[in-house]
Amino acid sequence: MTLPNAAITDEVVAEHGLTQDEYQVVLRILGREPNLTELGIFSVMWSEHCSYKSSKRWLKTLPTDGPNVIQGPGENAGVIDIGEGLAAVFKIESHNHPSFIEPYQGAATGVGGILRDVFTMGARPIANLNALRFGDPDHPKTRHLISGVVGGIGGYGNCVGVPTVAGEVNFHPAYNGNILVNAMTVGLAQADRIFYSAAAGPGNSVVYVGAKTGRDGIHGATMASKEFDEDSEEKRPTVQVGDPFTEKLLLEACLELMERDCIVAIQDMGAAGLTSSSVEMADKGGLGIELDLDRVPVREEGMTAYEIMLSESQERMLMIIRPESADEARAVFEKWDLDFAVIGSVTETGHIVLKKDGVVQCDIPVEPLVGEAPEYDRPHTPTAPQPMIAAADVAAPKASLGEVLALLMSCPDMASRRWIWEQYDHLVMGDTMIRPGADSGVVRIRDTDRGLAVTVDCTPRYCLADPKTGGAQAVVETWRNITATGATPLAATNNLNFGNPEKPVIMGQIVGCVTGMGDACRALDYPIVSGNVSLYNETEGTAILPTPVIGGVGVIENVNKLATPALKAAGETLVVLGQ
Amino acid sequence: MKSAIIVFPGSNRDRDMVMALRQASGSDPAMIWHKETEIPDVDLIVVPGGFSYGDYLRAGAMGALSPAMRTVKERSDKGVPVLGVCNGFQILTEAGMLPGALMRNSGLKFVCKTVHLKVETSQSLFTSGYSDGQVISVPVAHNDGNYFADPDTLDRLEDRGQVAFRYVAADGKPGNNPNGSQRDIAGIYNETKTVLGLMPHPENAIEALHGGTDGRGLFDGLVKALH
Amino acid sequence: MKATVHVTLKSGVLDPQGKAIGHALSTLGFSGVGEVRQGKVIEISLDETDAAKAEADVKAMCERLLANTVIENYSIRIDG
Amino acid sequence: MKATVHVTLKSGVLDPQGKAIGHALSTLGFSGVGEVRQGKVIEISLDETDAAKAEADVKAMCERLLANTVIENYSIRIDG
Ligand SMILES: Nc1ncnc2c1ncn2[C@@H]1O[C@H](COP(=O)(O)OP(=O)(O)O)[C@@H](O)[C@H]1O
Repeated sequence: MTLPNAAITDEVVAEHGLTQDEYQVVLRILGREPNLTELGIFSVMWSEHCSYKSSKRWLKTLPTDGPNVIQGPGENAGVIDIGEGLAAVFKIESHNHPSFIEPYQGAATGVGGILRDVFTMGARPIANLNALRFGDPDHPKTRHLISGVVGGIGGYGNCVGVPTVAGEVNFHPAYNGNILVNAMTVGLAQADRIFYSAAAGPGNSVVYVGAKTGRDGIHGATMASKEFDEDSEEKRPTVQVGDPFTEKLLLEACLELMERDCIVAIQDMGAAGLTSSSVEMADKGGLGIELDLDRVPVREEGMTAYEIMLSESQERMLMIIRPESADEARAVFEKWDLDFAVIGSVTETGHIVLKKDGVVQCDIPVEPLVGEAPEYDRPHTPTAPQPMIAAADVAAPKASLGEVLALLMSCPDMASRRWIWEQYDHLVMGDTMIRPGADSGVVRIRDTDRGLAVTVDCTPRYCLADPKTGGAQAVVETWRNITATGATPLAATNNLNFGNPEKPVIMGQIVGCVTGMGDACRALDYPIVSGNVSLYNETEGTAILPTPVIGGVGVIENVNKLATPALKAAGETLVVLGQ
Repeated sequence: MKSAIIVFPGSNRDRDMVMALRQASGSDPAMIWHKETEIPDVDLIVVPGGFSYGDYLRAGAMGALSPAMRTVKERSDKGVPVLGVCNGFQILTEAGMLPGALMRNSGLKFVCKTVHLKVETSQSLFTSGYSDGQVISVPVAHNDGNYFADPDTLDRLEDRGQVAFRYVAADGKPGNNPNGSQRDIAGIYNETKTVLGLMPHPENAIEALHGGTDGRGLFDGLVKALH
Repeated sequence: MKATVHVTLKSGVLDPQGKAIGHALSTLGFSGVGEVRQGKVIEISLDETDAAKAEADVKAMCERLLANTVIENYSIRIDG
Repeated sequence: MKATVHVTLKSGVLDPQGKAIGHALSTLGFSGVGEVRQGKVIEISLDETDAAKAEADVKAMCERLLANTVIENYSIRIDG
């Protein structure tokens, strides 16, 4: 096999985010030196983002099963049974770093990514949520960031036509250099028509659909990729631009095709693009995949195997279909003016093999590529318990109660978010029964009396003070917010946003929060069915507050019995429940 | 009442419109893909809301050029009523079936909220379910709802009673224009009042659970008028 | 050939985007900024090699799609 | 003086609008249309009478507001 002639020096390995120890494993798996494309693939698959190498050990402790769970973590999204033969499909995902670099596009593509995770599984998205964290409102960047992020979330979701029905926004100086943008989507599917990502049937076709591949967001070695990029006069932006219109077409085309019997498996091309989608599909099916990269629809000329495999272009999907279904499937995608290309086939080799220009450019055994991904038990120091504050030590406010109330209501964390959710189409689809501004958003399930109550919550300062209690509190708050509408909480998703896990203190926060979350979920029979982890949220050594955002979903059998916070008439009795 | 909805790539309130028409008329509208030129014999054609072609270039510009829109124009010329809501209104102006243009909201932000509208007259196919001057509340959800026409056109629209709805405050007085629209215009008719374009979404206010049912008057009125 | 089309709002048509930019520039402390107008520029690669024909084609594109002549003017430049 | 600022997407950055326009032009029957890119043109009236100073000012405006330099390039023309 001819290899692209780039020397794999220690520096190139380091630029791909692999440690020397990790690289030794690569050498052992391959029994030879990788070429640059192969190194790129290992780098992507073994990144924190794809491999969960720091958090996996702790995520395993979460309860993920229960009578309603159809699919727990491990697929594109979690799936739960919501009665009447229907399923809710949902997940939350972060797009923190891209949103800090380019708030509008970063947030927009975050929404695009989570929508794809949900409709890949055969569900029509019916509700979007977002959990946002910004720095000090007076910080010079905050205004620009928040207006961009809110604009991007609205710009994408409104165009695709999915109502954004709930969310939360916090401000704290710890997020000055590191905002958090977590987006959640809830979709609706037939419980017996869920689509999964495991490749099956050697000889079946691997099909690429959606938008073309460009040189978007190719990470990795700036130095190494420079070789492929000599003529580029400007540094390539690492930000992707979202195209919600194409996403809407992709959504409709996929759902249309799913009504027929064509799709064997389907997987969206998320952050790690063609690499993670093809590798994961092969791994889950215990099979191999061979791709001819010359057949990948590209937007730019002269793209290399490395670039095609690592591109983060948006609005793309990978499917496995039976060869005899190809014409039928192609007709659907062409109706929607989308690219459709058979780019390879499922094999029995257990290897991922990539060809370009008639030459094999990559040949990696899939099982160890996934199975031997690093997993760390990083040292963790528990957060020291904080002394209790005695009420008597807190000075009573000097102002009148009315003034205190006004002060509370005008502080950034408490003030009305109406100006935000008015920029989100929260009514499209005509099934929004509780709009933003209440405890949970509620959307009706079309053609039934049922509704889904959805919410996202976290109180980071609690998590900082006491990670375990804070993690539990976030779970419990979603549970309460769902219950308050009259719905029964069924399951949750989570987005773990933390600093650098290589620091024992941060790792201690992760361990504490996850433990607390697990305890609360077990106590409430409220399993975690999906989630996302975003680590290394630090600027100049300062970490964000520990922010394990929980997204909850509950069902109400009769939406006519919904409870809302509005006072209904004068003279009614107010009751306080609980302690 | 038999109806048809034109579906564009990027339409997203087409299904909301189906629900409203089904409730009011008891039958399902025919869904016509924008590439088709055949539209069945119907009493009403609806151009629904959404982001046809992503609202790229100008909202409604590319949708207006669809093959189906040629047929819509022909039918409209023969007197078949046409209703355009939100993106549908934008498409009808871009197609030249209604005067003026819809520009970016003056606040430059997407705006989704419930607004109050004054029904200028009940003397139309579309508003016979309301009374003259009635104030109704229905939601808006748009980026480009800022109605523009030159002053002569605006005067003419007003003189001929072609203004269908205006944004008002809850008490019916001027105010609460959500998008900078000229003369608070939320919806207009063509000269024969057989074509209505409006930015707000009556189809999202037809059941108590929507938080209001003021949108029903439009559909119920149409069903009665076109029976 | 390459065509560059400028689409600008007719004078007399209020330009909310331009106004907002002007306002933002003042807020940022730029003084002496008068009217600001925002328009579009559309660049089109064409197979056509005859400049006159290219211009005629692009004019037709403007009339049919690229500009809304109710509110916008357009101008065309053709480069070899 | 008058400044005209062109803001265009950097090469390689996806331009959904341009793509959709190109597609629409082909559907309308215009043949031989290659890549289409859409950008912005911003016209600014300035009190400044010194061209060099005006250019420097406008450059600052571009960097701070008019262009998103993560994904966009800009160019400035100053007319008397
Ligand atoms: N980013 C957002 N997107 C949509 N809705 C939001 C967003 N932020 C806040 N909201 C809504 O505003 C209301 C108040 O928010 P918040 O104060 O965080 O609520 P709570 O503390 O009760 O969970 C909630 O109904 C919430 O859903």
